[in-house]
Order: sequence, then structure tokens, then C-alpha cells
Amino acid sequence: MHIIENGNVAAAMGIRLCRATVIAAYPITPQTPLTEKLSEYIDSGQMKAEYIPVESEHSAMAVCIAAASAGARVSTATSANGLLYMHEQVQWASGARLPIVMCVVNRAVGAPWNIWNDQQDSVSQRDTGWMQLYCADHQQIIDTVIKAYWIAEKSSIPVMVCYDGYILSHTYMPFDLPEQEKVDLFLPPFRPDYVLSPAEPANLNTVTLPDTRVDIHGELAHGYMEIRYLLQEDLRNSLELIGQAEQRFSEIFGRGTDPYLEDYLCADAEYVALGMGSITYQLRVSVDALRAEGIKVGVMGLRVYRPFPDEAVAAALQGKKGVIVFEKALSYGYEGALASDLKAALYDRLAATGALPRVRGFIAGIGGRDIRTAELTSSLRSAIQETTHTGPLWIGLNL
Amino acid sequence: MSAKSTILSLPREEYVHPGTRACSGCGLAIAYRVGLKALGEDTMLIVPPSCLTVLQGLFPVAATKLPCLNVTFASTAAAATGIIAALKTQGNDHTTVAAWAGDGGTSDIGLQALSGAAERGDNFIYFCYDNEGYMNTGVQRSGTTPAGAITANTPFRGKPQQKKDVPAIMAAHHLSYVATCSAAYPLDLYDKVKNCLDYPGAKYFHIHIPCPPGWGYEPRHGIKIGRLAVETGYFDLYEIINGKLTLTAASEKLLEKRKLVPVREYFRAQSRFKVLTDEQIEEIQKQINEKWEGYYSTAG
Amino acid sequence: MDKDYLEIRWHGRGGQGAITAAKIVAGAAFASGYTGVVMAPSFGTERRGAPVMTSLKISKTKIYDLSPIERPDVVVVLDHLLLKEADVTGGLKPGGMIVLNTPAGHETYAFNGFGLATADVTAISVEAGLPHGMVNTGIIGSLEKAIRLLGIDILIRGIEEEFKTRRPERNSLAAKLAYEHTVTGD
Amino acid sequence: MGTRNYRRKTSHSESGPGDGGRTGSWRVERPVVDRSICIPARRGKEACFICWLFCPEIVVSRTIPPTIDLEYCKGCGICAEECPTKAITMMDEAKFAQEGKE
Repeated sequence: MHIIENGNVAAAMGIRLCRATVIAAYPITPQTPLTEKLSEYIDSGQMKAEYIPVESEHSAMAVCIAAASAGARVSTATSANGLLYMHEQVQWASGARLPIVMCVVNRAVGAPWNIWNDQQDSVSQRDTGWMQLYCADHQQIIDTVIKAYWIAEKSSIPVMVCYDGYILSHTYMPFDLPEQEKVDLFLPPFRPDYVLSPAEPANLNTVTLPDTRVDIHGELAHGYMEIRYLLQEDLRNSLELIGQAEQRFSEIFGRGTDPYLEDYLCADAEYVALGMGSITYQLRVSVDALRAEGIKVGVMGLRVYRPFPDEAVAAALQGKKGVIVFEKALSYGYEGALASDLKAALYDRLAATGALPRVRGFIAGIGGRDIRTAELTSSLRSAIQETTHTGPLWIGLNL
Repeated sequence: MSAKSTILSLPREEYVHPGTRACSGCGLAIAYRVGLKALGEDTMLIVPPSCLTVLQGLFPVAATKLPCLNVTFASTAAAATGIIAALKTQGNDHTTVAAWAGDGGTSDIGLQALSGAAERGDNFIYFCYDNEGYMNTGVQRSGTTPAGAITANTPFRGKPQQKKDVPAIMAAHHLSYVATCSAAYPLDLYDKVKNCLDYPGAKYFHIHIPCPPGWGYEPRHGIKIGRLAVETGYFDLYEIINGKLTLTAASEKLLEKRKLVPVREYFRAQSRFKVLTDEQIEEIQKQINEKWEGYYSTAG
Repeated sequence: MDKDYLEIRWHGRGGQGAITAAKIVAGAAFASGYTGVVMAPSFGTERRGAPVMTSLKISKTKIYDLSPIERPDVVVVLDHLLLKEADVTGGLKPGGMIVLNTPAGHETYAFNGFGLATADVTAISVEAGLPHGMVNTGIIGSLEKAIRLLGIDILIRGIEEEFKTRRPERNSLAAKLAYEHTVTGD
Repeated sequence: MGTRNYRRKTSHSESGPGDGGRTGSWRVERPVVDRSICIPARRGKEACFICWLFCPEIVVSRTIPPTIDLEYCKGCGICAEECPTKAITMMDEAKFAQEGKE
């Protein structure tokens, strides 16, 4: 059944359909309509859950960490400086292997204050041990929330579902509302391997020494390094899980694409544009325009940023003459983080073939600066025609 | 307050194993043991970084027999909220949720989360064990370090500021139950924990905790020092129930005796107060006397 | 024993001052021409009485390797009871030296393959007027007697500098007495 | 228990004694109970137990007579200080070490 709603509501509906039972979130533009909608569902009895009006984002994640440790399926959502304030807890949640799903409604970070869209907030959290899934439209938002819970609970690794503030969060578009029965089929009730409780007492996350140490059964327990290694190992293995989630979702709901890369006209393309989120759909218009000019170009939307699908990306781009990366964030002091990750994947996987695609980086839409499609198209065209390499070019800069 | 406990009436069940990493003569170890006896087995604990984190054991060995969640420094009370919420969704309304944090974790870095949980009326007990400094990191001053005390970062002239009155801050949240206790009066602590279980919302305990390395005395004198703090009228034992303050145990007796041990004896027994001048001690004695005049007059 | 590059591991208990002792020896070594000096206390929850370990590397040239000592030339044991608790001689180089504070006689120990220097530093320190258990300055005297690296005088100056406001003369006396009374068995 | 099951992927501790090792080795003095003066020992019935109440290490047994677990007692001396009849005295640990009475 199709409905027309904004991206925040799509996310809220996804959380409700997943039967999360503890919601803790602190208001921050542009995330607020999401948490308001959840409060409506709960107060109106449409959703059986505890809504915790926490006093900060740091506490929002604290509530989620504790509730998840005690066996509840939890949810939170935030943006920009809320996510940055929560950073200490974000690291804690992955270290504690808690399957928390958090919606990140992408917004520029301070200073200075800016409530509009870019992706600096979530991209800056790429090293925290969380998975990061990016959405290009409302259908992907609601579907990705549902997949995220399945992936998180299978891997015991928290997942961020990221979508563009305002451009998606506050924009109304039609999307199919999955039926509750199908979601219940896709996502079984939350049965963690261990639930903190008086019935089975344990002391979680206490000081862990550098070296391994014998436990009360005389067995050698892991040290801190092993625990962190196993997080990394499971994160890498999660690429496989993400594929299974896509497969399982499409079997039940009848829709699905490549789990890692959403491809538009790339099969015969010589050049491919790459990005994350709604900009990749806007780029389709530029691709169509350049195709009309006889330029063989396509666009790929990266749906999974962490764990980085380096193998899939390299395979998809093998033989292309060039890749043009469009990012709404950057690793200050160098270049777009996605561009760096892309080059690394291509270098690792394709250097031996002697045919490395050229990579050009663009930075656009920082702090909600409008990205005019015509400018996207001209940038894409110039990047294809020129061969010189320079650092990322900023589109729409008034300097 | 219900019937007064005696040593013999205390339950024998122990919830902490021996061989912890606490310092010899640790006041927290005494209060924590008795507190857990009062809480009992159907309890879930939340602990931020503090001496207790060390006392309760390093992975993979836990000195605490009860389920316990270690959390980040500023999030103790928020984590308690999370546990309560999860239990509620599981239809569990019997398990007691108890947070145990130090004075720094309570009065400084964790105050915001504590205020949020208190204002939300979450049903849990928050124990602040106040050894009056960041002892686990090497005796740095905290918000509750008393004025004049030497610490690692107030090394020569002692702490210039006054001790932050956290029980008053928590009472201002209109909590149903606020209490102060001392490791030197374990039975008073035990009875107050039992008493508070009948009250709704967030309950706040502020426990005075003598600390040998932090305060500078021989470990064997821990109980004497803790009692001196109360008998000098410097640290008062009381309950604030729905806003009304009543002195308890040894402080209640002082009300009847109307005679305080000179606070000088308390200061001179601890090397952390060695830079307090006689004038400063006189000034503090004056403040104590004024406070007690207040108690005497309200008691009538 | 290679006098150009030496690794010394100190075993003591929280509150016994092993770190201060190693620091004094480090300072004296530096002052006497060892340009490479690294003194690394063991990190963890040092509680009064709990076993702790400190490592001291001394070299004629700058030291770049800061990883823990695995094959010490010397182990200094500030409390004989530690012999039962910690593997104090673990990794000690063949022919390495053990410096041991113990009330027991030198002959009661049989560390074959290693040198041994013993003294009742606890008693000596009390005799020098220090509180019971403060053995960190005395043990320096025993160490110097055992390995004859820097000369007792430069160490005494280091002790008096470190303790200049806390009974320097008693601390240096403890080191002198320990230096004289330490039995090295050779 | 495989090295990759959930509980081993996190810092998940189970409870048991001696996290700090044999903390009895920390002490410089050890408490010795004189049973002729100790109230419950002398009367042979449940009484006093102040030492049991105040022991931070929970190594004083609530038995008649009370005994002290020297494996973990850190020798803080609170029991000796608080005993109303001075039945507990702290004695230099070294004295016992020599006699091998560990």
C-alpha cells in the first residue's frame, strides 16, 4: 500500500513495524518529527514501547545501551552535533556488541551552527565500529530500517541508518508501506545470546586488561585486543549478512537491488559517478543529460559505507576509464573520505591489472548549499573530459 | 523509619567476594557490602568509572555476585533509566535497579543525567558514595571535596571552594526520598535502604566514605574518622521524605545531647587537612554551630 | 654483564617506592654519562601492598625500544615474600644478578645460574631512622654493591636530591649501610 | 566454548573470589583473635560480631568463634580497632612468615 509521507515518518514507521520497545531520543533539527511521530504512536496505543524523554543525546545512547544489554530492542535517532555529543557512547555500543539501530538524519556540524543537510556528521563516525547504511529515498529509508534490525541482531553490531536532513527527512514522497505480518516474518522477535538479569548475573564491560587472563572456570579468557579484533572480524563478515538481508527482504517484500551498489546505466558506461544518499538520484538526471550528448556515463549509489564493500566496488568499476565521486563531507586536511576509501579499494584490487580508473572528487552541498542539477551535470562533464588530477573541487562555492 | 536493625539481625548473605582490588581499609567496601545486603538478590547494578569499577573486579573475574552494567562516566542515571525501561517492557516490576557512583561521577560529570532521571521520576535508587575526591585516579579534587582539603591538584593551599551540597540539589527535584548515610554507621545505611523501597520515583543516597589513601589516616581508624565527621556535626545523617528533613541515628542523638565534638578533632586526624589554619577551623566551627542552631530551633 | 646497555627490573609492592628508587638510579646513570635512560613504571591498579613492577633501561646511547623488558640483566626484589607471588626471575639472563631484600641469610637461597646479593634492607632502613617498610633508598645501596655500575657516591647525591625535603640524611644513610652490609657471595 | 561465541566477544565477567589475587600478601600486620576475650567465643553464643560488620574484605566469619580468612585479609586493622573488648591485636606479618605459618 503506497502512502505519501516525509522521510522522518518513513523512518518512524519502520521503527514501529520492527516493534522496538525502548525509544530514547533527544530532540534536534531535522530529526525531531521522527521522535514526535514515535511519541504519537506510543501515546495513541499504536505502538507498545517505552518512550524516554532523555536530557541529552549522550543519555539517549546510554539508555539504549543499558536497555539493549537488558534484552530490549531499542531505537534512537539524532543529527549533526547530537551525534557528535553521543560519540563516546557510539564507540561504547559497538565495543559492547549491542544491536542498536540509530537513524542519523544527516545535517551539517558546527561551528558555525547550520541546521541544513550535508553528511559530515555520519561520515565523521565511520571509524566507530558501527555499520553505516545510506538511503537515497523514502522507500529505502523504511526498508533499510527494517533490514538494519535484522542485520544488527544477527551480527550483534549496531547499525546507523543515514538519510539526508530536509532533502529526504522533511520532503513528502510516495513509498510502499510494508505490512506488519511481512515485517514480523522478516524480522523475528529479539532473542539476544545474553540478557543481563538477576537470573543470570554477570559484570559487563568492566576494565579489561591488555593481556588474556584465566576466568573462574580456569579457562583462558580473551584480552581487550581479542575483543576488538572480533568486532572487526564480524564487521567484515557482515558484508555477507547484508547480502542475505537483501535477499531475504526481496523474497518477502518483492523488491530489492544490489545490497551494496545501486547501479544506474553503469553496465556499458566508461565513466561512473559515485555518491551516497539523495545526491545519487539527482545525478541520474545529469547522467541522462550526458548520455544524450553521447557520453557513456552512469551513476552508482553506495548503500553500505561501513563495512566498506571494497570487493564489490572494485568489481563494479573494473575496466571503467574514470570514477567521479560526489561527496557532502570530507576528511578535513585531505579529501573526501569516500574518495580515499574508493582509491584504496581500486588500488588494492585492480593495481595488478594495470588498468586503474582515474578518480576525481567533488564536494557539494556543504551546510545545505543548494546543488543545482545543471552544475552537477557540468562538473561531471568537465571531470570526464579533463585528465589532470587535482584535489576535490567544491561545487557551488562563492569565492 | 521501620524497626532498627542490629548486627545480629542483618542477613548473612554476602554479595561481594573477598580478594577485591580495593585499598586496605576501604570505606566503600564496607558501605557497598551492607548496601547490597539491603538491596538483596533481585537487583541490577549500574556502575560508572570509579573506585567501585576496580573493586568489583577486572574482566573476566567479577567480585560482585549481582548483575552489573559498567557505563561511561557521565551516563550512570541514564543507563539506570534504560534498564528500568527494558524491565518494564518485560513485565518485570519487582527487580530493584540501583546505580552506584562516586562523588565525581555524581556531583560533577554525571549530574546532568542524574537530574534528568530524577525529573523523569524513574523508579530506581541512586547511591553516591562520597569519598570526597577522584580517588581512583589518584586523589584529585572533586565537587564534593571539602574546603581546605589537600588533593593532588590542590596540593599546597587545599581546595578553595566549598563542598557541593548534592543532597540539597537532589531534594530540589522534589524526590520522594533523599538520605545521607556513612560507612561508619552501616546499620543506619541498611535501614534507610529498606525504608526507601516503599517510596516511588528516584531515591537518592549520599554516603560519606572514609578513604585511607585519599584522606591521610591509618586504615585501622576508618570507622573512628567516619564517626568523628558525624559527632562533630560536620556531616549530618538525615532523611528528606517528601521534602521534610529529619535527622537520624547519631545525628539525631546530637540533637538531644546538644553537644558537638569540636571539629578540630576531625581535621587534625587527617593529613589532608594539615594546611587548615586555626582561623579557618574556627570559621568552619562557627558555620557548624549556626547550622546546628537551625536544627535545634526546628526541633523545638 | 654488558655495562654499555643494562636492563633492570624492579619488583616491589604498591607504596614501597620502587618507582622512586628506579628514578634515582636513572638520574644518577644519566648524570654519569649514560645518555640513554628509560624508566617505565608498570601501569595498572597499584594498591598499597599489591605487587608492582618497574623497568629501567640504561644505555650509553639513546634508547629507541620502549617495549617491556623480557631478558633483564638484573632483578631487584624489594620484598622477599614476592618470590612466592611473582615470577621475579622470569627471563633473567644467564649469569644475571638478583638483588634481594630479605631477613634470611644469603646461604639459604640457591638461585643456580644467577648471581645473588642479599641484605635485610628492611631492618637497615629502620636502623637508619626510616619508617618500617621504606626500603627504596636502602635497596639502591644493595644494587650498587651487586653490580658496581655507577659508584655509591653519585647515587647518594641522587638520593639526597630526591629526598631533599624528606629526611635526606636518613635516606642516604640507609643506602650507605645497605651498600656496606649487602652480601654478594663472590 | 568456542572463542567466537557471543559472550567471549564482549567483556563478560562471572563472579568469583580473588580478583585481586591472594590479597593476603598485601598486609604488613595480621589480626589475631584472643578467644578468651572475644565475646561470642567466650559466651559460646551469638553476640557482638562488630568485627564481622566492619570488615571491608568480608573475611571475618560470622561464626562462634569468629575466624579470619588470611588468604584475603589485607591487614587494615579495623577489626582490631573496633573490637569492644580488644580481643583482636595486629601482629607483625614478618613474625609469622619466618615461622612458615603462612
